[in-house]
Amino acid sequence: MKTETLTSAPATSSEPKDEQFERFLYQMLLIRRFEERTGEMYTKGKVRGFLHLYIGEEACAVGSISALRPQDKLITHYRDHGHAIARGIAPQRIMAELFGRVDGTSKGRGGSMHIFDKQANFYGGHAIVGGHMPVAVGLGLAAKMQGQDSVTMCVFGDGGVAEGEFHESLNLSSLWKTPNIWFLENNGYGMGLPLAKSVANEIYRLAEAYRIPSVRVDGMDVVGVHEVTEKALEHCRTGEGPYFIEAMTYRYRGHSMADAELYRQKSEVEEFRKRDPIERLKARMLQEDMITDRDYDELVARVEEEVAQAIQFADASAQPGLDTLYDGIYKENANG
Amino acid sequence: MKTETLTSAPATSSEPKDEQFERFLYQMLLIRRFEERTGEMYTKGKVRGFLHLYIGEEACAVGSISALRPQDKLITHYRDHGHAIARGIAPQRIMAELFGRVDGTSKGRGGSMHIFDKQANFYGGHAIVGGHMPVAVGLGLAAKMQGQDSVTMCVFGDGGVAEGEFHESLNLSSLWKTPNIWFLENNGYGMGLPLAKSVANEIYRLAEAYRIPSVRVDGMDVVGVHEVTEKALEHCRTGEGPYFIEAMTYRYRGHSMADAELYRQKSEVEEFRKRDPIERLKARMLQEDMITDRDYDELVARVEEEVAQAIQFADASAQPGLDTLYDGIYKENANG
Amino acid sequence: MAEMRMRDALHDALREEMLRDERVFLMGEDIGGYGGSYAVTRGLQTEFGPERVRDTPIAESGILGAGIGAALGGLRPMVEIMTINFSFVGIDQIINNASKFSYMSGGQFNVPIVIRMASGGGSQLGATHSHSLEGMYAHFPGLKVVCPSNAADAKGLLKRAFRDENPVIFIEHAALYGTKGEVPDDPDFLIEFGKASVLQEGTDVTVIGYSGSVHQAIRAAKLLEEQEELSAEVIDLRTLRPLDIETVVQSVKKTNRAVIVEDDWRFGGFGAELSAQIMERAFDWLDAPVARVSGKDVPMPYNRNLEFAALPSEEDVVEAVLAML
Amino acid sequence: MAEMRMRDALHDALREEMLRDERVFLMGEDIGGYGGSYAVTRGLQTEFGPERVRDTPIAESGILGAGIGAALGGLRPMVEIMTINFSFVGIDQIINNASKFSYMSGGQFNVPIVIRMASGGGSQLGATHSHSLEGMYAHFPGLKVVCPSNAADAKGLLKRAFRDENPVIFIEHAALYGTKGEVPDDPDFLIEFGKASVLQEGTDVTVIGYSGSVHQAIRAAKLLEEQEELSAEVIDLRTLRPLDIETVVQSVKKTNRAVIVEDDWRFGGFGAELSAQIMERAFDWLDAPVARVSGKDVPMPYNRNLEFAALPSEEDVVEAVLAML
Ligand SMILES: Cc1ncc(C[n+]2csc(CCOP(=O)(O)OP(=O)(O)O)c2C)c(N)n1
Ligand SMILES: Cc1ncc(C[n+]2csc(CCOP(=O)(O)OP(=O)(O)O)c2C)c(N)n1
Ligand SMILES: [Mg+2]
Ligand SMILES: [Mg+2]
Repeated sequence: MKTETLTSAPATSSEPKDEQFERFLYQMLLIRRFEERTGEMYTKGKVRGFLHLYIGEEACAVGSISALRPQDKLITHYRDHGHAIARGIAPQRIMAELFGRVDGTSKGRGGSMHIFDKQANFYGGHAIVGGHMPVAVGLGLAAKMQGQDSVTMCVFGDGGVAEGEFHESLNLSSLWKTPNIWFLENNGYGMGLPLAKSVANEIYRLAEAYRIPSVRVDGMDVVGVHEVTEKALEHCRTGEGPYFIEAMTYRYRGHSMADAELYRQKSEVEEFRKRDPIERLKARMLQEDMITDRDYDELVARVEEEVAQAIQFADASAQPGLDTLYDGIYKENANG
Repeated sequence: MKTETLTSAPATSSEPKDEQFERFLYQMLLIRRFEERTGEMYTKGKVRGFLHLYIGEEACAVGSISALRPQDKLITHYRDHGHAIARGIAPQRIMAELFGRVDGTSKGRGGSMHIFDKQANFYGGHAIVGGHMPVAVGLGLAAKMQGQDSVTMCVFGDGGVAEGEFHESLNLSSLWKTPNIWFLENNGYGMGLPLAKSVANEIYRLAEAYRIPSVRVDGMDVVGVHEVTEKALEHCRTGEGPYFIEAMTYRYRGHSMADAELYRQKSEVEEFRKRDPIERLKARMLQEDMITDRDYDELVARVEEEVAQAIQFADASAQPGLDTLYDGIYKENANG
Repeated sequence: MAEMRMRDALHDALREEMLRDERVFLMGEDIGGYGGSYAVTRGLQTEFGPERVRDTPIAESGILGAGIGAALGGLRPMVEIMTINFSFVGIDQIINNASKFSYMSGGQFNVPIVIRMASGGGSQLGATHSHSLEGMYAHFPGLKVVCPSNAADAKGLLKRAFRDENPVIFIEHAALYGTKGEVPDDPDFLIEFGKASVLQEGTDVTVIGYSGSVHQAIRAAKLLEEQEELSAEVIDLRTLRPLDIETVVQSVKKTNRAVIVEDDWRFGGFGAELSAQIMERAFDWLDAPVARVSGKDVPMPYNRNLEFAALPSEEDVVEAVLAML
Repeated sequence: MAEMRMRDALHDALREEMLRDERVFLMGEDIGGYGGSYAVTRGLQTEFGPERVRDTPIAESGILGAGIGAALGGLRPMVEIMTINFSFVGIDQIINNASKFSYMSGGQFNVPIVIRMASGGGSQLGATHSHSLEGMYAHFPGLKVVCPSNAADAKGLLKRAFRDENPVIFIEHAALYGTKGEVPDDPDFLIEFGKASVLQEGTDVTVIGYSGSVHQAIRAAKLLEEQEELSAEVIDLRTLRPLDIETVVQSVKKTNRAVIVEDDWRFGGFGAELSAQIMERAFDWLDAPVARVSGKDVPMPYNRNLEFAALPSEEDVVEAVLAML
């Protein structure tokens, strides 16, 4: 068992580094803009229910999910738009879901917290804290039992670590050597509760206690996250069982749109903004001459356009008919 | 945080050592005989339901509970007769409970798995694996909030460690620094499941991960168990929070009376019998001239008589009247 | 008397009980620093400190069990489960510990805990976040189940809950927190459990609701009067366990017709119990079968129209009444 | 046809389904090395190996979730929860994941999992270990709830469960494992869900049971015939969700009287739903209110006499029938 603190490391994938970095940059920009506009749509009443924005945490989703292969499976919690976008699900279908329309990923039945896409091996979007973790074990187990070369990555938050399912899931995955990447987005808070009041130790230390190789990484550094996830994937593929990644990150916005943010100082948010994952990658790419300012502006414009189109698409999509209310509760059996 | 492996250590209490040891011996003999005869009563149909005997594990209950003071609280799982006896609850009342009679600890409503005695600060007897652990945190919290000098000891098994409540409870007690002794009776099996298939690491290592001082002790050595529990008690009384004890022990009999014991070899049981806690203490006391063979035989006879009387008492006790069926579901309110 | 929102009435009840009895303390996720997810506990941590208003980790089993233990240890805890949907991960503590401790110990122990949870649909939170489980909890002997429909009842019942020796499941419909009503100031204003309230007298039909559905019942009664010249008696059960079946049966014996309104799924909802009991006790007085206007038997959809269709409405109640005439 | 115990019929169903479909596998506490706590799985680990018959740690949430995940991942898991009492610590997985995955994903995913659990009282296990929760589970859309009363049904329904695309809660009354009956050998012997079985035709009263209580119903019918010369029609619901209300209603329209027998607590038990539906659909045919003979509303006591008094008996059924004449 090895514990290390990585902040950044060279990319190992075969893709040229500049292309890869540009993809990271583009995806992070896309997620950020998507979230900003979704927030607006919420204020306008187009998006409803609970809405949890991902702004500030983009490097986690983009860095980790970019390391996955199509056959790998992804399951996450309710702060899920970023993961869905990074997984390649069309923003317009996600936005349509947020609008509750027929072209949404769940035909408007799921909403923000319950994004699903079978095509993309995206197993949700789960709104019960900790509740999706055992499911991840089962996905890993199924792949293993069927001899499939597929790894299941499960994303969850620091607040969820206090739930019993964290323990049960890590223990089972370690015992059964399931191909699971446990990806912790440690943004320092579970709603308003700071980590120190939620978990009695450093979380990756807890994970180690199950004899799971556990790494802490700077979650504001997309390249570092990517690198460590590639390593985790490699580990899982060898049949050695699960791997645990703790990504240290931060959310700039409130827990949900309803959050008055009484529990933290504005200055703390400002501190973290200085380590912004997008600014950081941009700076590095400029410095290493991978892009120009103009390239960057073009990316921003492209993203702006894409999100605008997603909103248009969602708005144009139909409301589900009332006659579909009962559709999909049960899957019909072949034999009736 | 400190981890140590104690096997035996000098007693620190003010009671003369020979008296203390004799008390240990007597209690262990009493528990053993009580359990043996209870097994017989089960075969006779006098005791029913699920019955889990404690034979082989006597040093755990006697060593640890003897270190507690009257104001300390005890809560345990369903293998609870040994703890109840060690806590000083009259064997006849326990037996009456097993017989389902009015003079039983719970007036015949609880049965073997649900022994309770408020007088003795004995909070059960709990049959849902792991389910009593959070309750122990609350008992500790209440004592702490009320400024009471009272420690709550919670007894549980190795199988229960895989449950989510283990994690939630240890985490909460560590965060809140509640005066809780976590006393693990690691008898190597959860029903038929050997420990290696149940928990992914040494259990006291898991406990350490919550920053709880954790000790492993030979659970077949009553003196060592006592010593370490005194230390734990001291620790908890200082306000430093919980303490974790892993006692390595073994049950000679099946998990319950229904167990065919398909999962282990007879020879394994024989191996452990060689380390029998009663034989071991007896041998030491003989060697150190604390008792004679005749003293020992007298103890055995006393215990025999006491258990026989308990059975007689239980048998003579009345069946609860059918008109009492609804009694005690709710406690009546002072104000109606 | 003062006009206030239900959320503030609940807040005042908590505060008054904390002032009255120093054994009372509060635990829950985000009830302190965050201000309470429905702002019921706002300000209390500042006033009473972080020990008596304790922010907890996200560990429902753990905190419910800790509450039960604290109650056994001499305190009067209130554990807030942010929403009833999260009670599934802690329900074993409620059923196997809180509800049975007294009986299983032969009456030696009792568990005076108040468990508050927000419930109900109607806010487009989707299937995992829209449960109505009043009836499910009412099924278990050893529990008391309270579900107020208005600010005054919320206060009187919550204060009463803290004076009970037994576990009280206190369920607050999330859509009602903002509704206003007149609330008595008397610090000893208590409402007994097991007393339904007759909100409106009537002669043609008895409409029975609890929690949120009381409001559909009231609106339906208005529609019935205005549009159909029918006089409905409206009953708010207020507590499901104990259940005041007497008041319901007396009303039905007068009106000869009963309609039950509830948000919960129809199949196996509390309405079924109520319907069966009305039949058992007022069979010869019934001019038509007792009707149930319930939530549709479907996991709650996110889409607004679908969710609306899945929930009972006052029009559904009117329709049910007209169908039984 | 062969005569066998229900436990063996269940065993054979599991074995046959594992032989038929290699995606089928079993998980649970002590189902392998220990031989199964009710010996249903005995021998299967030896035959199929420790991967397909997996002994799990004591972690109900974990293994139910893992079963759900495995079902999503292309397998056909059976998760055995040793007894239904332990399902409380894992119920969130059943309600918030298994029952809703399909609907919440707009029908993209489905969860073909079979969850078997032993249930019921009568063995002096005390309050924590004697729950009857068939009705509670039947309340949740997205689940199917099956509760056989005899060996043949147990086999046919369990085999059918493995061919369902949806989560099936399969509840086995622990007192029935040793009961014997004739069981077809046909490896494709299946019993459809949602078809009640009429065990005995009759004209004076319809007695309805499910799971263990079917046997009280049968014995009561015999007593009624022998002692009172009354002819009872006996119906075994077999599955609660889907519910075959048609068969029940047709019978009641013939007999004009109905008695429901169930082990579960009366207050909010499944009998309430059944009673309400019978009234709703056969009001004009009923000569008396539908009667419920249920478990008493009390946590199950350990003492034998008290437990007996807490459970419904055939004499109680006879009494209920006589009271409605
Ligand atoms: C079982 C359960 N308890 C409580 C909640 C309410 N809740 C939703 S999100 C949240 C905080 C989770 O924090 P964390 O896991 O750190 O994720 P983050 O929101 O920071 O991404 C809480 C308490 C819930 N959804 N489920
Ligand atoms: C939640 C729950 N799951 C399963 C059971 C069934 N069960 C009773 S005891 C037991 C084994 C517990 O083993 P351990 O904790 O090691 O205690 P031991 O019996 O060895 O003393 C099991 C699985 C239960 N009572 N509760
Ligand atoms: Mg967080
Ligand atoms: Mg053990």
